[in-house]
Amino acid sequence: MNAPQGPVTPARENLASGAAAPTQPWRLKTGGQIDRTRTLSFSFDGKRFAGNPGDTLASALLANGVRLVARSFKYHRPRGILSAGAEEPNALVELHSGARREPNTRATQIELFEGLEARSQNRWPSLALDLGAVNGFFAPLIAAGFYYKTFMWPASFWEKLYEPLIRRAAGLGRAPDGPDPDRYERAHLHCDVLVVGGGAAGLMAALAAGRAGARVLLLEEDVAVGGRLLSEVEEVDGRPGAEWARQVESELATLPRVRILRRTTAFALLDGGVVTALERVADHLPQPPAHLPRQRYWKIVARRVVLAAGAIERPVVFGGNDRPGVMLAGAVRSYVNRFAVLPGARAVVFTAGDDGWRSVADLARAGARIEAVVDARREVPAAQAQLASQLDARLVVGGRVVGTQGGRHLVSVQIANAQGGEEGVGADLLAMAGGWNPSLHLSCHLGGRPRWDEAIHAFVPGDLPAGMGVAGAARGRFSTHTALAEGAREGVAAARDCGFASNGPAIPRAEDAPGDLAPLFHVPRGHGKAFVDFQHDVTDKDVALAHREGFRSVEHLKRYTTLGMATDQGKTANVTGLAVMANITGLGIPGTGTTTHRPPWTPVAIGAIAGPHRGRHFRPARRTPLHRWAAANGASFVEVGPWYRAEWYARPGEAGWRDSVDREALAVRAGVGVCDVSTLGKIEVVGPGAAALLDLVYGNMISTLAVGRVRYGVMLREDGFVMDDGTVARLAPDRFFVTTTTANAGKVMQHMEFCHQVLRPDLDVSLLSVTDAWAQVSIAGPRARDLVAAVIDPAPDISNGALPHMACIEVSVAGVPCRLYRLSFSGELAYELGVPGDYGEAAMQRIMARGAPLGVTPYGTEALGVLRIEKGHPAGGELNGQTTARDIGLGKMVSTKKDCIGRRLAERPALVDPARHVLVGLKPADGRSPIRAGAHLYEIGAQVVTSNGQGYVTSACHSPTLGMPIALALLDRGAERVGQRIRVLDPLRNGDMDAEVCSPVFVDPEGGRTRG
Amino acid sequence: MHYSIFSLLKNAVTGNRLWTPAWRDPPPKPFYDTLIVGGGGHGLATAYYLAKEHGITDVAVLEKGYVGSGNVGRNTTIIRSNYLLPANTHFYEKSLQLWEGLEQDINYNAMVSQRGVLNLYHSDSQRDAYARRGNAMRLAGVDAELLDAAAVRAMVPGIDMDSARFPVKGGLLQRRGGTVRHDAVAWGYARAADRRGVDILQHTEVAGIRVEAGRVTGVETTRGFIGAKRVGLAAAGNSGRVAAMAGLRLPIETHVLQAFVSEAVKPVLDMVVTFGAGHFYVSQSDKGGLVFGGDIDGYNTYAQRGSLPAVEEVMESGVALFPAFSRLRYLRQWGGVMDMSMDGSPIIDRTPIDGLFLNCGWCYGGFKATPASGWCFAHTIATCAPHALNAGFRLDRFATGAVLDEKGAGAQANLH
Amino acid sequence: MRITCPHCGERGNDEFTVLGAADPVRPAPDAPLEAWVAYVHERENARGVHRELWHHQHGCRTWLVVERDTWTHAVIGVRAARETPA
Amino acid sequence: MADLTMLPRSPLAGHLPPGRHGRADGAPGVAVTERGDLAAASLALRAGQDAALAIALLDGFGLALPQRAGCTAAGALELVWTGPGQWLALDAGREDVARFGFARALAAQLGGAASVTDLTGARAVLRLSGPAVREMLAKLVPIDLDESVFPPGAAALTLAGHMGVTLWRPPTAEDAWHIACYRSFGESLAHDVLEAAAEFGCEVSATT
Ligand SMILES: Cc1cc2nc3c(=O)[nH]c(=O)nc-3n(C[C@H](O)[C@H](O)[C@H](O)COP(=O)(O)OP(=O)(O)OC[C@H]3O[C@@H](n4cnc5c(N)ncnc54)[C@H](O)[C@@H]3O)c2cc1C
Ligand SMILES: NC(=O)c1ccc[n+]([C@@H]2O[C@H](COP(=O)([O-])OP(=O)(O)OC[C@H]3O[C@@H](n4cnc5c(N)ncnc54)[C@H](O)[C@@H]3O)[C@@H](O)[C@H]2O)c1
Ligand SMILES: Cc1cc2nc3c(=O)[nH]c(=O)nc-3n(C[C@H](O)[C@H](O)[C@H](O)COP(=O)(O)O)c2cc1C
Ligand SMILES: [Zn+2]
Repeated sequence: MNAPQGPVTPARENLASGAAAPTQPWRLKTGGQIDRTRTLSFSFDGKRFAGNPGDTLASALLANGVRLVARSFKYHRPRGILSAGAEEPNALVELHSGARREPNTRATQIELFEGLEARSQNRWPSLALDLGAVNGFFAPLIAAGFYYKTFMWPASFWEKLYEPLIRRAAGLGRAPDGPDPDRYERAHLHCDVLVVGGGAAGLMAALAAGRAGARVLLLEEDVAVGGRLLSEVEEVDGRPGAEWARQVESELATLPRVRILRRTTAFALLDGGVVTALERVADHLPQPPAHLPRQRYWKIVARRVVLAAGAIERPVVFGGNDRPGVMLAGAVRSYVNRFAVLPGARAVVFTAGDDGWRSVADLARAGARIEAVVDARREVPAAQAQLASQLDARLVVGGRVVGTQGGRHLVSVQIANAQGGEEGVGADLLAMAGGWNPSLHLSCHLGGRPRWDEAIHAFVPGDLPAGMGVAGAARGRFSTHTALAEGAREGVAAARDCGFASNGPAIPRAEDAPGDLAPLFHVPRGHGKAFVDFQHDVTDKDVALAHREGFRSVEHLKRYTTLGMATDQGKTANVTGLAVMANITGLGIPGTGTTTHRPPWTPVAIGAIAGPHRGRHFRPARRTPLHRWAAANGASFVEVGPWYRAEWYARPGEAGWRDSVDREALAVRAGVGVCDVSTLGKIEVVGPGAAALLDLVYGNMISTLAVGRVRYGVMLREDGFVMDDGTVARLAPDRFFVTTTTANAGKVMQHMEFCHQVLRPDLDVSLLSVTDAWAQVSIAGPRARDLVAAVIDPAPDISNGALPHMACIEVSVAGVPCRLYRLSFSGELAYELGVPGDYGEAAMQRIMARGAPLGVTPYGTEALGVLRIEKGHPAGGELNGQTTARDIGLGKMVSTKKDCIGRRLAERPALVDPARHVLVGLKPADGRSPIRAGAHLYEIGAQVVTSNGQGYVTSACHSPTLGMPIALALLDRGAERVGQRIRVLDPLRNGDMDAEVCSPVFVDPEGGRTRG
Repeated sequence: MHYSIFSLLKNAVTGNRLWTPAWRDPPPKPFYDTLIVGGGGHGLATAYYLAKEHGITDVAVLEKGYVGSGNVGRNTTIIRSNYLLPANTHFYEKSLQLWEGLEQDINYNAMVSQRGVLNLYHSDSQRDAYARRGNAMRLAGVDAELLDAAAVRAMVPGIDMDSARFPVKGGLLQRRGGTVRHDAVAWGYARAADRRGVDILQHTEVAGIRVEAGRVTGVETTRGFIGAKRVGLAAAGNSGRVAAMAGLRLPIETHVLQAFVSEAVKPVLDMVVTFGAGHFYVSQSDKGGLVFGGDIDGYNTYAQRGSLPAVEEVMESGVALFPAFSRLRYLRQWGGVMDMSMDGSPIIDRTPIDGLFLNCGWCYGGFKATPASGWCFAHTIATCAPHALNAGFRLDRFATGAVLDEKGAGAQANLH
Repeated sequence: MRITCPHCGERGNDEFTVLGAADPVRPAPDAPLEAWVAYVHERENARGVHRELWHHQHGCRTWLVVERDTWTHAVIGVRAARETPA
Repeated sequence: MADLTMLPRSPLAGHLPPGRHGRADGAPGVAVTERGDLAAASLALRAGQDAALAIALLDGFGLALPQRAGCTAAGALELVWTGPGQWLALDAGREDVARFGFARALAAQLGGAASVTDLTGARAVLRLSGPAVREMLAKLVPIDLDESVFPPGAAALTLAGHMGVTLWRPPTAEDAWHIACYRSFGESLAHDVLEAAAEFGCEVSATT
């Protein structure tokens, strides 16, 4: 028989074929845990098939005789289905399409749903005929690490030619087309005992801990609990294992403090007993319903963890071991017993011990013809020999499989007997049982190292992370009885550690076969390529080559050959790979060691961890109490840190933003404008120690400030550079109200708390952020006082005498208690009115109404910026963390009379170097060319090299007041250079112009308007 | 064996049997002219350039693990020279130039791929800061371009330009920046140094530094004492501990940076992109995996693993920037421990102890520096004086105040 | 990583920000500049037990002295910085 | 010229559309209401005044002082621990501008025992209830919400996503959970609450 393109057709009468359903020719008539009452239709590579609820895509494909499902990464070898679980290296498909496309998805874990669409990957033009397969012929040329040795000539060809070719060839599936349309959630769980894995061991652990009264969480990756019991013909407590599992599950459901999450994979263990897990909430549905997320990312805090994650069967490395039709023996049992699918009609079983014989029995019972059993051991138990002869299957004791034949599917197996004599046996299924590797991954995520166990020829968990226990197959205990017993033991222990004592449940009766096993990893000198890592196409030859070239440590082996670096992280490859290496070096496996297990256990969608924090909701937004008002009044908003701020208020007929900004700025200079400055950080510093704390925090002396007065303050970092600036108002002897820049609000609050709690805990003072308590409105311009007078309730005298520049008082507006500060960043007569948040909008309406006669104009952050640049006030561009107080013209504010943060390191030579840059103003020499922030300054005529740089432009704008572009800059020895000309270079934007150096204060240098 | 298309073909027909170890595994000699502590990129490159540029071949590189077990083998492979401060700009540009000729120089394909590095900005102030930096680069003869939003949209498909919380306003692009195959750098330098006579001693941990009369005389190792005239420390991540063996206290904290790689997919991204409104940067490896990372975790640690907040920040930022990456799965995460210096810039200098030299403080940006760091450190060791290119990387700059604080974050290691 | 705040109980480290080593003591204002340079810059950077300052920023806003192993990540002790060690 | 009175606007007014959200069928799992009309003030303990403060609060308002993370209530008054030596005092019994009398009254009564700062309108406050409220909150906050750990009378300062929040359960029998954040974050918190509640179906009722 020669494998045809389409579904293979079976021959045997006890299959469902010929019967009612024309499809699913390989579906067994009876048995399994699928729902035969309903069929689901799905498509693979555009072809329609039918399956049943309870199927995975893999079992459904097998039921339809589809065995060629993928092409390999490098050689494009035909590949089928190797396993029935998370370890699958071959059967990776593209699921869904368009923006929902999911590349590299394991067919063995995809629950079948109605209308499922899957496609094979990494082949051209088709899966059956893949031209990439020619790579196979060049294999010797493209062995491990070949690319490090070539593609170097000529140098320029790498990016232009070689790399693009390699990149196109590499990669498996295709990324989705567009933004992910689905929702994702994050959630938190706390428990006493977390049980990872719902097999025999996990169920008993949960039962024991749950009955003891502990808060228990059981995570099961699969759709159903039961683990291997779902796949084995085995009884527990005299019932079929699967039934027992269901019964335990229903008891657990009755325990109020026990919770079971199915379809949920624990993928990482983190410091502090945190386990992260992924729940596939809606992946088994065609599409998530609107109110449900596609997936949920759980963060679990557990006091104790019981790892009962089971074990993964390992393949044997022999020639042609990757051919479709070659399958893990345990997976064969899963398909036969759980999914009621016959993976082949004529089977050869290649086993290293007793375990493979389960497959012999189960296959035979299902009606497959056992052509041969190849048992690597020197002798086999009589019972097994007898079974072989009953089935009249050829029994090859001490034999090996040395090769396989078949195009896109297995047709015969090459067997060598103990003496080395070879014969070919026709077969469409080869089940291999090389032993099991405990799934100990989570026990290693915090740096734990596994220990080699000679008895089972596998790694078992070594020293465990604090609070973790391991049970069952995950610990290398492979009989169901020990799994049950250890599960109960670990459950009891974990609960006890959390204060819930109990003797634990009785251990149900179950199989307790010792499970004899010969060490069999590699069959050298076979026919054809012998794969170690199926997904990365790493062969035994590659391992030998790595050894030859000195890449002998496991870590070098891994990196040089990429063994174990694929999406399966070498679940079926790592141990065999290092066994092959250990053979060559003669160091033995323990001496060779293993690579590091890292999260995640199975790949996790990036978006699942991002959860709901995406798109517009990537970060929460802060809006001021005046936001709605601004929006209603034509404001356009800009993101400033977490805030949305009004940039400008466009008016009909304005050509562009510049028009709006110029108008707003001029309105302030000529009449009166109002600006929402609620985003400024506001901190109330209260208590007898308040003044002393502020003296430490600010460069200037605060304790001398009189009640009812405001002072402009500058804050240094301990390293002597400027941290922030702002105002300090003294509301009462023991109460200060300080403001910070919007950008540094959080940092300053934290810094002040540090200064108090860490440096001066002796001070009796409290700090409170009141940023959100106040809608803060700046009212600026020659008519500001008139407007304020019109807005506030009568009584307080706000004349220049009563309320001079840098003074503050309490006022009320329509009976609402407010605060009025007289301060100015615009250089005009200006006030800031603080209104309680709830009344901000109403107050603004009142201001606009009362201000109408005065032509009050709302202005945004852009105009605010223009006004402060015209006035030479340092802001973001100047407070860049690299400037000293002197650099930005605030040198005099740093008192030398007292200690303050940063005072001493500000004295370091480089910070007091007279040659340092200082803040200056710049005007274009031609009076019109715009100067751009980020441009650099050079002496006119000086050679343009870095060492000749004289400084840079920090802020720039068009000054409507001066009618020309202006800028602030940091210029070396700037103070001495006022009046000189300087070259302004902006190569990024082809800018090269001359500018005149001037005072940074462009408007009203004497400050008369502010004080008027 | 020299690598060439011919040696490949020759081996192809002889079953790849003729290949020899990439570097020897010699027993330690009792004495070397120069010892380099640390078999990472910088240590190996230093040894290579000592031999090549200064004819000093009696050199051993002491590596506590396997070659490449440190950050050179766990970094996200980005190279660039887009620095602001002159001392940095010129040094990293030298490095980029060395990268450009590296493969022919060491006869090893490190897959230097100048696919471009794009730093996105999301606000006018960020744009101005990038403009200042980009101009500094251009004025130093380094390539840089300032892109607006439209140019970014055209250049990198998939970026969320329209519904983002922090819309992209443009980016600073360095086309000559890109990526280099991390392991190949370690292996290539190791092989090249070995071929010039350097002994590479793996699994040889330095446990002490012997100093007599103010002069270094050798190091205690897990394989016994090894004498030397000169010792260069290049123990990134462990610099503090190694320097402490000589009684030095450094302006350095050791921190972890995590990295991630996704399942391999067909090409979706052909340059390095960094997000400016969160901590995320990404490139696609030749194998097809998205290699990405973000910010350091922020606490001192020597464990090569991180914690959740940094992981979540990276994933959130990644999806915010590339909404279509949401369904791609990451298959592995890891961490590396690095020297975070107090101003975010490195130190390549002599120490108060004669014959003892220091190369440290590379933070999360030292991979790109590997060639120039080795080149300058070799010069500093051979001539006992810093080269003009590393003249700014002095140990005493914190006392003088001549710090190299690119970000203006101040003297707090975890802010750089 | 989980830190037990003496006021709020055990929380994930996303609620905290770390400043750095807690041992360096701020010198007297008139101490020699070298002492100040060392205080601000030089670190023991221990591998093993390390005392460091954490701020419960998204909780009770207490500055904490956390004693933590920088090799195993085990948290050995936590106290409020404002309280002098017992 | 606009009339003299100014009407207050609560932080979430307009951002929590009343009605059913999320899953449409079955009884709503979560009920959400803004607590808009609250007077709020912060209390900060003055050094060594612990006892004096406790007594003054009891005498003046019948309020017990929560010593550690927790909350107390007396009639329309609530007192929530917001950090060592800091509390958030709430009064649901006052309206409009009368609310500003609350901080004054506290200051007057507490004298030198605590610093009082008016926070009226500075926080967005939600009242959450319903059979699924705990499940829903588990999507927002990382703390253990189990009845044994977080019973009525409990309070916590923590993170909801990227927002700092104060969560407390008034020490009354009814199953009500109160969550507060900075006023400016209110809109985002409201959005996140509705998202988290979608799975269970969510009934929003008008501001109290
Ligand atoms: C996750 C991550 C991503 C990064 N991404 C980038 C990037 O994209 N671009 C970039 O430019 N940089 C990046 N970096 C930074 C970069 O990797 C490092 O700065 C650089 O590799 C450090 O130089 P190195 O290669 O010599 O370090 P390493 O490779 O760490 O070398 C130091 C070596 O010293 C050895 N050693 C330590 N102590 C001893 C001892 N006592 N005795 C003997 N040997 C010792 C170590 O085992 C180690 O092998 C990243 C770092 C990390 C962790
Ligand atoms: N005969 C043999 O050689 C042999 C070998 C191995 C196993 N077994 C059988 O396997 C069973 C062992 O019982 P067990 O409970 O120890 O293992 P199990 O394999 O029966 O159960 C492990 C369960 O953990 C789940 N799981 C694995 N990783 C997970 C993760 N990260 N998150 C969530 N769930 C995860 C799996 O889906 C599985 O259901 C017994 O029935 C035994 O007979 C037999
Ligand atoms: C650029 C880069 C790409 C990587 N790609 C992969 C990958 O595709 N698959 C994989 O398993 N690991 C990959 N890794 C991670 C390594 O497996 C390993 O985790 C890392 O080198 C750190 O070593 P450690 O985990 O043994 O400590 C990559 C690492 C780097 C630096
Ligand atoms: Zn706290």
